Amino acid sequence: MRQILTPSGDLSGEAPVDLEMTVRLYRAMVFARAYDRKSMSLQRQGRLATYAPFEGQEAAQVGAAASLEPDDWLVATYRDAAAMWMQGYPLELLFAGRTGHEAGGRPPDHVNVLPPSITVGGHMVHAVGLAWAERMRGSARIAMTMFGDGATSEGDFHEAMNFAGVFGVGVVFFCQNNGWAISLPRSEQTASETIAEKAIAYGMPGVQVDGNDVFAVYEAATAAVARARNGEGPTLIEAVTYRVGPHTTADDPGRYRNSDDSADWTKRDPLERVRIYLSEHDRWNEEWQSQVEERTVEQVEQAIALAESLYQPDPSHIFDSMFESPTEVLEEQKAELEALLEDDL
Amino acid sequence: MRQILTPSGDLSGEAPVDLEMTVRLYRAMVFARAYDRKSMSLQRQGRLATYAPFEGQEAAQVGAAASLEPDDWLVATYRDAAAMWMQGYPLELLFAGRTGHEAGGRPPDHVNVLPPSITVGGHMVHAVGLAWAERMRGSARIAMTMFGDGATSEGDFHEAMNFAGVFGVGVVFFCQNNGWAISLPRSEQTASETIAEKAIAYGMPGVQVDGNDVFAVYEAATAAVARARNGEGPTLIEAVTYRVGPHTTADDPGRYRNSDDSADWTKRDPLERVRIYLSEHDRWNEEWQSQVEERTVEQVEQAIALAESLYQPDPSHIFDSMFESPTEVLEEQKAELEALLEDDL
Amino acid sequence: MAEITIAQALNAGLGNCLDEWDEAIIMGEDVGRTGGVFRITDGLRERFGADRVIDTPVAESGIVGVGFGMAVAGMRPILEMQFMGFSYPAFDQVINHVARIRHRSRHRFTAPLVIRIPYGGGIGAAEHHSESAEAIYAHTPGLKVVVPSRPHDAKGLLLSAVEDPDPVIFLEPIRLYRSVKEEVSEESFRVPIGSAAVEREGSDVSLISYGAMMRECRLAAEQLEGEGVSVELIDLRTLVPLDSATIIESVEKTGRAVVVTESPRTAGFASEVAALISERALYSLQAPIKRVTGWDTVFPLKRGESLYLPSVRRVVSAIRGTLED
Amino acid sequence: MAEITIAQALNAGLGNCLDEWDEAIIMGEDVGRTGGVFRITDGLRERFGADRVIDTPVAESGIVGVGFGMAVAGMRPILEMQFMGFSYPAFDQVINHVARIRHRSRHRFTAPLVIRIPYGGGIGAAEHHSESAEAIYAHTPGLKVVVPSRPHDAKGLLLSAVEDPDPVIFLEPIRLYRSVKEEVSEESFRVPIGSAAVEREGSDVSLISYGAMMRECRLAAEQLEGEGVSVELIDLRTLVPLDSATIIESVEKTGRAVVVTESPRTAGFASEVAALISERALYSLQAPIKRVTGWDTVFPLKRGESLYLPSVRRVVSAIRGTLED
Ligand SMILES: Cc1ncc(C[n+]2csc(CCOP(=O)(O)OP(=O)(O)O)c2C)c(N)n1
Ligand SMILES: Cc1ncc(C[n+]2csc(CCOP(=O)(O)OP(=O)(O)O)c2C)c(N)n1
Ligand SMILES: [Mg+2]
Ligand SMILES: [Mg+2]
Repeated sequence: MRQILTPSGDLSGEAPVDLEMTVRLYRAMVFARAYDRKSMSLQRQGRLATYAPFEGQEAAQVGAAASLEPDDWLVATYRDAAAMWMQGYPLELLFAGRTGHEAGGRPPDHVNVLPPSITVGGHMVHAVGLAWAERMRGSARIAMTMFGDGATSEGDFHEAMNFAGVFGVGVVFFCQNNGWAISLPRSEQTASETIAEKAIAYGMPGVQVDGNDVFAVYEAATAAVARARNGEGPTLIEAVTYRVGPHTTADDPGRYRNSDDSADWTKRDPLERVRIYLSEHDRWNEEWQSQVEERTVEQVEQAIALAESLYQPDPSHIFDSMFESPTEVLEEQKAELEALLEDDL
Repeated sequence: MRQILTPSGDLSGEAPVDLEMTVRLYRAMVFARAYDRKSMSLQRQGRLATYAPFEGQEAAQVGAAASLEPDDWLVATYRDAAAMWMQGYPLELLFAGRTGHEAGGRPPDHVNVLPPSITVGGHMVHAVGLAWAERMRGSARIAMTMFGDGATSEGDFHEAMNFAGVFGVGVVFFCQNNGWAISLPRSEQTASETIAEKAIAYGMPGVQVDGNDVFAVYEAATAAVARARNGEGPTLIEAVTYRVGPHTTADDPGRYRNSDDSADWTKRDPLERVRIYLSEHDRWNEEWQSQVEERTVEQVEQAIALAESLYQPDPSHIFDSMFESPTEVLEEQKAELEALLEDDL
Repeated sequence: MAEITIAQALNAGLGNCLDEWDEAIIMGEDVGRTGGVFRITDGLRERFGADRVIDTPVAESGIVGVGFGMAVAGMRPILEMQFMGFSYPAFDQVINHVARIRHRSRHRFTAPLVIRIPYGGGIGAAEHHSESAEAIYAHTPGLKVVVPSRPHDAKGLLLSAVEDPDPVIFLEPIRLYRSVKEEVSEESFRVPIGSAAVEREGSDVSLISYGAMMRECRLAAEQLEGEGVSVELIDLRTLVPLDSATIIESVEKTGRAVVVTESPRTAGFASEVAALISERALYSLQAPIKRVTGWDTVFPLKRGESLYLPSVRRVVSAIRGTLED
Repeated sequence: MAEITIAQALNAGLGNCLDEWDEAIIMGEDVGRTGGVFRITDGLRERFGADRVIDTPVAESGIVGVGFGMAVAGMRPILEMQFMGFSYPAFDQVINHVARIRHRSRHRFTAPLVIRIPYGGGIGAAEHHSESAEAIYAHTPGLKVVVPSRPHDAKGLLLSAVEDPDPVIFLEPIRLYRSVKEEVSEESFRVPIGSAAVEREGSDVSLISYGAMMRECRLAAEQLEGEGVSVELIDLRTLVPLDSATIIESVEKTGRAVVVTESPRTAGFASEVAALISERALYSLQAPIKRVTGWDTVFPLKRGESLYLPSVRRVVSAIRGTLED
């Protein structure tokens, strides 16, 4: 398992980025954690529906997303808010769905990020089609898809990997192995030693990296993105990390794991090691960090307020996006609903 | 790729069976080929619906099936008639479906062979459930599933292999890599070097053998069956062979491959090498072989006549096997049909 | 007898099943350690062991296909799909194999398994978590489809489903899991598959529904009673095999029918019921058959749910409509 | 203009599509080298190259899921499922993604793809090769479902489907591929999606069908004409969006309706048509609506087909029935 920055903040290999960039990556991770924690408290206040926290996975998401060009495709999941945000998905839209309405599914026109996948597995195949189409159209865009360890059990993982391998499509398969598929530990999901080695079955390279080491993640992701862009085909990256929190706010990990596990993992915290590294290079201080955190909390509060305001309770909200132009049946049903609502007044 | 008996009939390793058994295996292969060729001519005469020939794959099917106990489960495909016959599936029932009716789906009660799978991929998962259930019930029975190279592209192959690996189920995954999925060559089905190496992705052993060498196939299958029976888990076997004929009688290989390929493969004929080996050991002679062939043709003719006679054109044939006891709706529909048929008279 | 919810009745019923049949096992995602996302299998792994309450990888086709193989070998697997929207990857196994092996093998091989599927909206869930695709299962020959709407039926139908020699799709109304309570015996008992319940006798209109929508129908019937409208309320309980006699008898008596489902309208199960009535009771009809259903759209998220799900108001005004017609 | 078959019309239409839209590609199992098992894509790989006529691995979910991704990125994939019975592994992709991405992304992302599916029985094929599961697609919000029954419509609807900004399930009646001939222009032309065709005007009964069953309906109508019965024959051509106006108008005129499909009856599309009529034209009905359909069973093999498929006789006697009612 490739590691560059040890949990204690020492380099065991060559840093893939300069201090400037390291600060940027760290800043993004600080943002991600503050965003995640704030979201948890908003959910407790009842302002968000179920939320899937990613604490502990900040380095994986930030390191991977940082390797993309602004217009590359990102096809990720309900747990990948940090990566989606880095690729340009506005905060308020990330919140919209969780405040209970659909407006969040439409990113700005220049942002090539699909709405987060709620079904496990199906979205990886989409990334293959996206990247393939870009190649057909002579564009240099590639696609990255993010998924969990559990998603590799689905048949669609197999079909996505196999198509990408056969047609040499420029896709980066980025797996965040956080140790759990809800209550199922990695060891009971598959009998393969690593997830990375599954790449052999598809004739593509597979690499396993310390998912809590943003340097290792960034290095592997950048190499895979380069391969994809150069037409050298797909890569599977397994970022070994840990889901420190519950599966979602509706989940109670106490039912299936003892708190020590998570405790161990906090020792391998993805932020702390970079903080040490930066402070040793005099690029970190307390108040800068708290500023970033406070700023994030403000942004999140603005974003969720905006998200809540985006919703217009209106039949058109339901009917008007089924087809480019609504069918007669949909018009009839919409009228039926509108009539009912008027009676209500 | 493991090979024991070379195409020229020489041993490059130790024969896994004595001459007695070799004669039996050869006899079965001669039967299989005669059966297959006779079926092709019956189809041309219009007595069989589409037929999927397996010429060239006799050693794979015979060698694999020979490794099973009489009551082990076999879950195979439309192309595996030889293996199913060896595991006890009566000839006339193998023909029934191809003469256009359903009676062929019910093997004798002591025969644990599922009707041939027509869908590609779905049946492998069934073998996992069968073997697992036997273990749960304390039986020593194991399950073997046969499938083609093309079937490994389906998501269900992945899910079957993964379940078997995780739960250590006693299944033998026997892949006949005959080079083609209808018109798609093996090289365009998957980018992995071999199919055997896909086993790594599921933490199970994978072996590649010369599928035209009945010794190599038998050796590998026997070892895998033993592992399964001893509770040591599943094995993937890739038997490299070749589909000498068309995909089915409805297919025209001329559209996608040149005849040289098949020509090459006839040089590696699975029967010829055993014939040479046996005659060198004075265990083969011309008239014995023609006797077996003639006997087979007679059996096949009896079988198909029987198969044709099995069919009673009768509404009950359609309605009475949907549930243990037909529902009211089915009774009504059956009555509706019977009324119509009476009008006909 | 204690008053319990549908969730508790199902949990108790599953316990009875595992007690009663050694061949019965439970298999699905998170059904073991956590007792399932809805806790329906809560405590069963502790009680019956990890060999009979099996946590599987995230692979629906595998769960159904492996369960199918187990059933063919003589087990009685009780499979759980975490939500109906996640049962689609298993359709091929259900349609091409589970529903057909008896026919394919002329009764030699059978698949006496149960697929439990939480379905329907109303809990403000994420996309794919509120589906009501029962019509797809009902349209598939070889399957039985059961949908309880109350604790007693939930337990009794579950036991019948597991005992049934053929595959049963067992749909559980998420919205009612914990909202309906009634007394349910701790004993093992059966509610027969294939019989509808006339929950409330009436003379003016037949109100026909099942599952989660029974709640709206019950409230609508009560409200209308106050207005002097006598509603005959029928809980189908089983979609396949359908108890058509009960439906036709009722419509012949009332001359009017309103069918309520939460699934999309086009080619939904309400259409089947309407077609049946128009075929068998046309001459008794005094007004058009009304379908009160979800719209032909994607099921909306939390804040749009009330616009999508048939409400008591919609049911009431549909009934008023047929009476005016 | 030459008289050509449906198979030839589709082949020509696919050629027009690849000529007309650079974004159009064809993808599926054996569509390239062999031109598909029914030769519908014959010669297109030679003409347009292997980059635009793509042979894929045997993986239906992958074909649809990858095609979906291509469509989202601006292509117009024309995907082929080899037989309808093999389209089931792709249901999850179709229902959860293809049908929903426009809604999910509020029009930002769309899936303008076509899934061509040969369907129906009558050719004595093996199991899974004779399915007629159109109701499942019709019940899925977000899909358009098209079913031609003659060469001209086959080509014109195909071009409309590929041009359509939304996903279209394009069902091809296997049994009619080579049995119906008519003159079809070599030019690129459209037949609009969503409009039924009154193939034959009549006054006694409305005979409503689509796809392969149009053959039986045409013969039945002719035969009955000889007996002095005037049949109005409607070819729906599109199931979603359904041309309800044409259906209702006709039934209001004739007062009688017979709906013919080859799919199983329960919750099939014939039920949707019957429900629609009973809702909108009840007072015009002089007799119960009759559904002539396949049975609620597995589709039989060759020698049982004639017992399963609605025959001209069945259609005729159903019509006679409604006239006697
Ligand atoms: C097709 C499908 N099946 C089941 C689910 C329910 N489910 C949601 S998340 C999850 C576990 C996924 O685990 P993993 O892929 O490791 O991602 P993680 O949640 O750990 O980030 C499951 C089973 C789903 N969303 N989709
Ligand atoms: C799910 C499914 N998809 C497609 C088909 C059509 N089909 C029948 S055989 C075949 C090729 C299978 O190739 P392989 O697995 O190598 O087996 P072989 O025919 O070579 O023995 C295909 C695509 C099918 N039967 N089932
Ligand atoms: Mg995980
Ligand atoms: Mg093959």
